[in-house]
Amino acid sequence: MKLITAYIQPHKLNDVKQKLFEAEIYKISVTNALGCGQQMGYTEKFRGVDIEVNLLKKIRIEIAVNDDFVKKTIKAIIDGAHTGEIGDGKIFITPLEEVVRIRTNETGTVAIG
Amino acid sequence: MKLITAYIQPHKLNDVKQKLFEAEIYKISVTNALGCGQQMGYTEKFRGVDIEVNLLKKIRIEIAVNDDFVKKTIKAIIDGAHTGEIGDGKIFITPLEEVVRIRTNETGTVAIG
Amino acid sequence: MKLITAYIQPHKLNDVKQKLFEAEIYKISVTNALGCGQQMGYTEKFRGVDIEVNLLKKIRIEIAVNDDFVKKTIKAIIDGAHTGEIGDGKIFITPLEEVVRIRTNETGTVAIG
Amino acid sequence: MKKRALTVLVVLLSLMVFPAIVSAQEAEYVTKADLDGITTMLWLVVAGALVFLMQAGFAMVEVGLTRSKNAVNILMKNLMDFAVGALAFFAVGWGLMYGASSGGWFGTSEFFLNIPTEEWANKMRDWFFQVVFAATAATIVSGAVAERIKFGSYLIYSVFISAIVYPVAGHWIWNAEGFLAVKGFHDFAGSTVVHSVGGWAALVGAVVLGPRLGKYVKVDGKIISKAFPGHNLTLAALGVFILWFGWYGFNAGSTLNGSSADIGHIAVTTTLGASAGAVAAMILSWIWFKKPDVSMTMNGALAGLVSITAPTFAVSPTSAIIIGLIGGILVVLSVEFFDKVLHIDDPVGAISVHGICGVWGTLAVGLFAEPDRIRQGTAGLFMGGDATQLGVQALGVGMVFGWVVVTMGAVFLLLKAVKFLRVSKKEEQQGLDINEHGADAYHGFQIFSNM
Amino acid sequence: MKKRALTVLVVLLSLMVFPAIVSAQEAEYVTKADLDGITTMLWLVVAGALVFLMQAGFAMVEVGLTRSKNAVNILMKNLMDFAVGALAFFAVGWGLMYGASSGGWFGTSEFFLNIPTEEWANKMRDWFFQVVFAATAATIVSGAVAERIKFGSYLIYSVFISAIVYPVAGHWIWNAEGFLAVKGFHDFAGSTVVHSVGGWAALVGAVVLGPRLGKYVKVDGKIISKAFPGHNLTLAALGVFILWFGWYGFNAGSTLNGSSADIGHIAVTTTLGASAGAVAAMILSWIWFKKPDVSMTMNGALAGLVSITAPTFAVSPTSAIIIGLIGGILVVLSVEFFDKVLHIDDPVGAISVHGICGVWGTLAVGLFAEPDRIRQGTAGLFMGGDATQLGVQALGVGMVFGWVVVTMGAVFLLLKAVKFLRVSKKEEQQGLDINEHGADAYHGFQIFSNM
Amino acid sequence: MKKRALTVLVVLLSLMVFPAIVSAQEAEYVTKADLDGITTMLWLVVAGALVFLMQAGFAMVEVGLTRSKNAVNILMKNLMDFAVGALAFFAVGWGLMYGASSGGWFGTSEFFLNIPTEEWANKMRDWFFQVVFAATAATIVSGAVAERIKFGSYLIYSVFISAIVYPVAGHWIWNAEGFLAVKGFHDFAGSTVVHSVGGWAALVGAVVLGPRLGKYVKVDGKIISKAFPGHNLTLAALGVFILWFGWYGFNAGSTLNGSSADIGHIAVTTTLGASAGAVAAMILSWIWFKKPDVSMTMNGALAGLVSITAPTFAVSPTSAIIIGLIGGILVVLSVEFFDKVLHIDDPVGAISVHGICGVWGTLAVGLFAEPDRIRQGTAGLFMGGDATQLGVQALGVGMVFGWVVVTMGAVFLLLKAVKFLRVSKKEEQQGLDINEHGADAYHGFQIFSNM
Ligand SMILES: Nc1ncnc2c1ncn2[C@@H]1O[C@H](COP(=O)(O)OP(=O)(O)O)[C@@H](O)[C@H]1O
Ligand SMILES: Nc1ncnc2c1ncn2[C@@H]1O[C@H](COP(=O)(O)OP(=O)(O)O)[C@@H](O)[C@H]1O
Ligand SMILES: Nc1ncnc2c1ncn2[C@@H]1O[C@H](COP(=O)(O)OP(=O)(O)O)[C@@H](O)[C@H]1O
Repeated sequence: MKLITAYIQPHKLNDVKQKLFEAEIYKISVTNALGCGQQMGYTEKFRGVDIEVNLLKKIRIEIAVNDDFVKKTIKAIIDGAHTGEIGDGKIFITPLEEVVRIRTNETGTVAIG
Repeated sequence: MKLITAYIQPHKLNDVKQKLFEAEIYKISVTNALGCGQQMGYTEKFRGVDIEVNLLKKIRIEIAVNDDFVKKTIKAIIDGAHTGEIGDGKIFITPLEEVVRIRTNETGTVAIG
Repeated sequence: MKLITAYIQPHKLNDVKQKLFEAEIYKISVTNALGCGQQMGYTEKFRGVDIEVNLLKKIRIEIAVNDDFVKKTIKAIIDGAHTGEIGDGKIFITPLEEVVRIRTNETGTVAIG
Repeated sequence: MKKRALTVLVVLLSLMVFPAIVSAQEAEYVTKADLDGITTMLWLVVAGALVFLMQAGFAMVEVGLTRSKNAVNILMKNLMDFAVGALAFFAVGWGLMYGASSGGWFGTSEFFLNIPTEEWANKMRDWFFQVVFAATAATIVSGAVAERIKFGSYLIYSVFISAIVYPVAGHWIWNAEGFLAVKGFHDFAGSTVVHSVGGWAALVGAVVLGPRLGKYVKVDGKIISKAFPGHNLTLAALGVFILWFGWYGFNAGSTLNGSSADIGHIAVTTTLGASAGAVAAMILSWIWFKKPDVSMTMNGALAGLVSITAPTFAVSPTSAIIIGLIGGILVVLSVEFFDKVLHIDDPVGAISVHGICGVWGTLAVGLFAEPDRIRQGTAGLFMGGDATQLGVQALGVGMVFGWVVVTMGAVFLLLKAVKFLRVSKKEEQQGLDINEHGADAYHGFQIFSNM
Repeated sequence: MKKRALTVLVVLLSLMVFPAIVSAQEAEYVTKADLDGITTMLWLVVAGALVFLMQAGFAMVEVGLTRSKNAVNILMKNLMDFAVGALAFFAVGWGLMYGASSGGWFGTSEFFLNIPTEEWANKMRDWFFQVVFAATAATIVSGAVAERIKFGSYLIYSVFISAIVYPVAGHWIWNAEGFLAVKGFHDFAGSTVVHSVGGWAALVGAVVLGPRLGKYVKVDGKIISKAFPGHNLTLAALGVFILWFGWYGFNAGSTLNGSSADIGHIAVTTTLGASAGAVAAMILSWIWFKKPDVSMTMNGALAGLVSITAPTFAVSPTSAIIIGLIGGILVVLSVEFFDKVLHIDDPVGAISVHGICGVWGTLAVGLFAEPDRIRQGTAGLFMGGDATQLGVQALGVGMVFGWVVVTMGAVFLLLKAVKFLRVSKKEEQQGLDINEHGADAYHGFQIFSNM
Repeated sequence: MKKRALTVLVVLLSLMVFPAIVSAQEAEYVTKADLDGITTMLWLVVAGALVFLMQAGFAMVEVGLTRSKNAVNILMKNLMDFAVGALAFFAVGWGLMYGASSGGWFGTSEFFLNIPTEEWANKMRDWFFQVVFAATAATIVSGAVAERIKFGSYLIYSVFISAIVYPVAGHWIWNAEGFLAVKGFHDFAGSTVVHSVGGWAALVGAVVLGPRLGKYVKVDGKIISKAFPGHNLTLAALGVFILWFGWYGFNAGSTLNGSSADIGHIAVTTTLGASAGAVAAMILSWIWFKKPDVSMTMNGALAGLVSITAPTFAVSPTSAIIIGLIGGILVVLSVEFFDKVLHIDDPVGAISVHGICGVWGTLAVGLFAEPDRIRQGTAGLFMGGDATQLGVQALGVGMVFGWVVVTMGAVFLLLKAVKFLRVSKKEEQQGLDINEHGADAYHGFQIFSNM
């Protein structure tokens, strides 16, 4: 099993959700984040003073999947989040050793979905 | 060492903290998250229009533990968060290669607690 | 590749960013968190009633790096966040199997930076 | 002897007469006319200030009921529609509204406050009381076009409504020589003049702009309306309280006379109308949606206020309650109708609150006006009168609807034609604050601003 | 010769007499009575509007000092207690309070504003000024019962207090024939009539409801009080400023006379009382809790205002400061006492601010009333008077306490008996907004709402 | 025959004379003097209440334009500078300002409101109207010293400005015997007396305190100014609306006469000045920064209000617009200049809005005053007058600048010398709320509070 963590542009979340849905990946967790990457981004102005917004608003998505789902999950995220512009984001895949469904105590691959 | 990540219902956080405390697990990190799972959840109404809240408020807990602590940590989380209802949440266990305590530069198992 | 996750004091974020910058680590992701550790912390008062703030505000930093960058990243974080006081925080290193740059579909070490 | 008699008489008379004269000299008495001038000056400036504060109320309601990523834009709109509107009303609006009437259709003098010295003091007072009404009409629209209109085009709209559209409609009804005024059209504080004008402009704006991205989605053939919940209902509620507060200046100030004995009556009908509106909307939403809906209830209070604005002077407290109740029900039905049936996207319900309830309030005069209270016009249908007044009211409603739809329609369509009306898809997704103003309303707060 | 003399005389007299008469004809002069009628109409409607705005102040204070998951519920309560309260006061309340007195206990006429035409204008004015006071008494409670009471039962409570509990107490004290009024009980603007009534109702409500989940936890035998910090102290502070602002209408308006020369005096004592209250509470909290506590300081300002409400007219500025200082100290001690000792959970401190300080303010009249300023009643104990007035004040305090505790106790216990009073454990944990109103006050904001 | 003639005459005369006398007895008429007393009492208390509400406006603007971690501190400052300021103005301030003048420099009587009974009512009225002005001057500073000053030292500052600095400057200008007043210095509502005093105190405070940590960073030799964006622009905008609203009391109330026919004129110039200021600042920021900047636009509206405060009475509506436009441009240039060139850290722009525009407004009298409107002083340079008035205005500006800089400089430097002025580096980083008040303004909200 893998834990897939992706950082995307906030306004792309709905598209990504849509794509994941189409790929039958229904279970995700989302958090708010600030990201700093290649994208230097717009600069806000506040009373005429530039704010180096080198920390831009991002959305962090976490998805635990079985190994056979990894590819399609990545594809779905890219399909939803890709614009070709700097700032599109990253996907990180880390090993997931165990999953437990709190409600049923089920563990392993059955507990993921 | 393992990194345990759990998603639970927000109103269960205090119970989980309590159980972890009783199991002598004192160090945790908590973040706010939105989760989408089996639980389809209530629908809010706003001026009479349904809002598909398929993204429900969740709490994300992160706990780094030594291997011998993994079981009791999982148990404590389940004891605190379990209601038997859909939406109870999930626990993810991932391998943790190294830990550093910033204050002392200690590393490894001693740094965890 | 490794995924480095660090919890630091909120008011240390700028220093840490500075140090990472100097170490030529430009890409990071930041989230807000509450942490519970050794530090028992101040207690707020609200209308004269103590609030056990055993959950203190923390900043969570996530950095994906190539193996040869791990050491300097850790050093940079410590340099920026260290005060010697309880509450300085922790750094967690977990294995990172794959990285994908959404914009270009690049994967692996080239995609990290 | 006679001499003495005379002397006595003179002395006697002097005693009677002189004191009066003396006192009359040292302490001159106040005439009713002087007094009315003085009290009216105080009353209209205080009431006008209350009406001004309604700008804050509208700003809070609109910002609270929309998304955080567009907050700054809405605040700028509410601040600037007053600022540019006031200058426009100074230059043109006032003249068109209260200048010498050309056939009852529009005014032709007093542009740029070009006013003779002897009328100066009172005209200044009246201009101030009127400009805040003009601003109210203008700002009603900002909620309906929120989250997608370009800031620049909103400013252009603001100038038009404050300089021309509102003043001309106002001339018809509130200028003594206005063609509706002479017909006996009764709109005491502006259900039609202010609220319907704003409401219809909001309607036109919302239609020409089209809905916000993702507001109406087609799911297997059927169009479904999605809710975009407001980001701060606390401030929205604060806005409702502020509006209600300001309404006492709006309605009671419309006596235009600080010595009026009817001010209390108006405060009462205003209070009861608003309360009844809130209660009715709350109950209906409770039955319909299973739970008492906060934003419907708030709209109900505003609906009650708009509904009682025209009849506030002429109806009894009991009628005020009935009018408010119906207003509260109307607003819920209307919001649902525009959203679910017509699919016209009005983020805050401005069309229903101000347009629809403005009409209802205006017609209510023709139904509930007390024979002994209505000065201009005749008793209402239910109060022993016939349908004459109702007819006149309906005529006015229709004329104003036509005027606003045609003129504002032209403005908005023109702006659309030159591609200046609406922000781009990406700007709308990211929010107008960043793109239109380079600002973040709640810096540092973690918000799912994409929602 | 004499003829000439006569003629001269006549001419002379004519010159003296006629002009006066002529002018008296063309421009009629204003009598003191007319003037008072006119100024009082303006004054009470303006002051009443300010008091109305206090609803917004209460809403912001209460919402700011409680948790975000219950914000919508609190706003709905503050909006609707006015709306239903106004209708109840229209139907029953006013009649019970100001109708023809039955033995000084309650009024028996003018229900549904059934009022003769000749009295109409002034009674309308008075009803408006009174209804906002009734609403104030009602809304005080919403803070004390916040975060756990069912919305439906709160509405029922609101009807009772506005229709019966407040009006009857008001009748005793503010109806000229009220049995306390005739005894010379002096409560100028309502420390007892409004604030204590609200405060005691809050006490009863809080006791019958019981504390919020997790407010008092038993740790090895000892009960510990946990703090549930408010989610928006900025809005709480805004509410305090708005309340203070409205209080100028509340106190100064209570002259009930627009020509009163005492309005300025009242504004001064109100300002100084509030300032002293804030200073005292801040200093005490600074000493006691090591830091100047914001919510204690805000409560101190309100405590000063409540304390000076009864004596505002009758005491000197210096006395006002003393009264305010004591009020500010009292509120801190009282909040601690109710929380730490009695374990009565009052989320915003309403019992202490309005109940306790209401009593203090009422008694303060008996201590500090200036002989030359107190009309109804006698000089205060410290101002060369004896204890008579203090006794009367104490009697009133006791009677009102008993009346409110008994009647409101009955209402709340009944609601509890039928299991309608309080939300379920889970609803309380998740928050009333979702469960009672299906709403989220701050959609999109990331909040640890479980805290 | 003559007898009859006489009788006839007497009867005739009686008929003419008696009725008048009789009626004059039964219903006494109101004299102009009585009326003025009554209307002025109402007017100044209502206007004073509006000015009081400006405290809320300042609080919201300042809190909204600064960071969330210092919100509670700013609210406490705004609440307490009024509370302690009112007590100080009661004890000392009023006496120094309006007591018997010692050579036109300061007052020497009426401390602790020690006032003879016959003047009591009116002096109470005047004290209330004046204390809110004193509080305005005091609270202007809190924005400029925000996010770094120790709460305790701010309280000390507040006492000084309310007790001494403001009253003495006020004495010079608003006390009939003040040395600037006798010179014909015209500052109708306080561009200099209130706003410049506050603005210069803000300047001194900001300079002595030094900038916030990380505000000015040296990047390869060049000092760069960083922006610390405000955390709630919605509340900042609400504050601007509230301030604008209160300004109607501030300017129009300064007629000090409830029967004045100029109240309307003042409301008009105030409205147009503010609107013009907002428009000018918006346009300039749009051109300069490419986007219409919200906080500049809000400052523009306030700049227009400050600029029109002195000339509001004496200038024409058209001049008011010109004055406002220039004020709006000035504030943008000034904010940039103080920040980018002088590197003086003024978080909310108080120095520019109140100090600079206060000067502009004061001088504008010397340029635009209408010959027929200016009572105290002479016509403006552009209105057919010569430079006399401008000279007098400039003198006053200079004197007040000197007085404030010297006195406030002494206070702030002393506080700094005893290490009591500013919080520690770590406290500043963590925020003043936690460290100074042990509070969290937005408990539960996830905020990047370090930013
Ligand atoms: N090495 C990394 N470690 C942690 N987060 C990263 C890393 N690289 C990118 N990110 C996250 O992804 C977001 C997008 O990265 P960026 O480099 O701007 O996109 P792109 O690669 O398309 O230019 C960043 O804002 C940051 O949140
Ligand atoms: N595969 C997954 N990947 C990421 N997050 C998940 C996954 N499954 C569940 N979650 C998180 O756990 C929460 C609860 O899951 P849900 O399926 O609703 O609970 P249950 O399994 O008890 O029905 C979800 O809201 C989501 O935040
Ligand atoms: N074992 C752990 N698991 C998860 N988070 C931890 C763990 N240990 C520490 N943390 C995080 O690091 C923060 C600092 O830890 P703390 O023990 O207070 O610092 P120190 O080790 O310097 O005393 C905590 O608030 C928590 O957020």
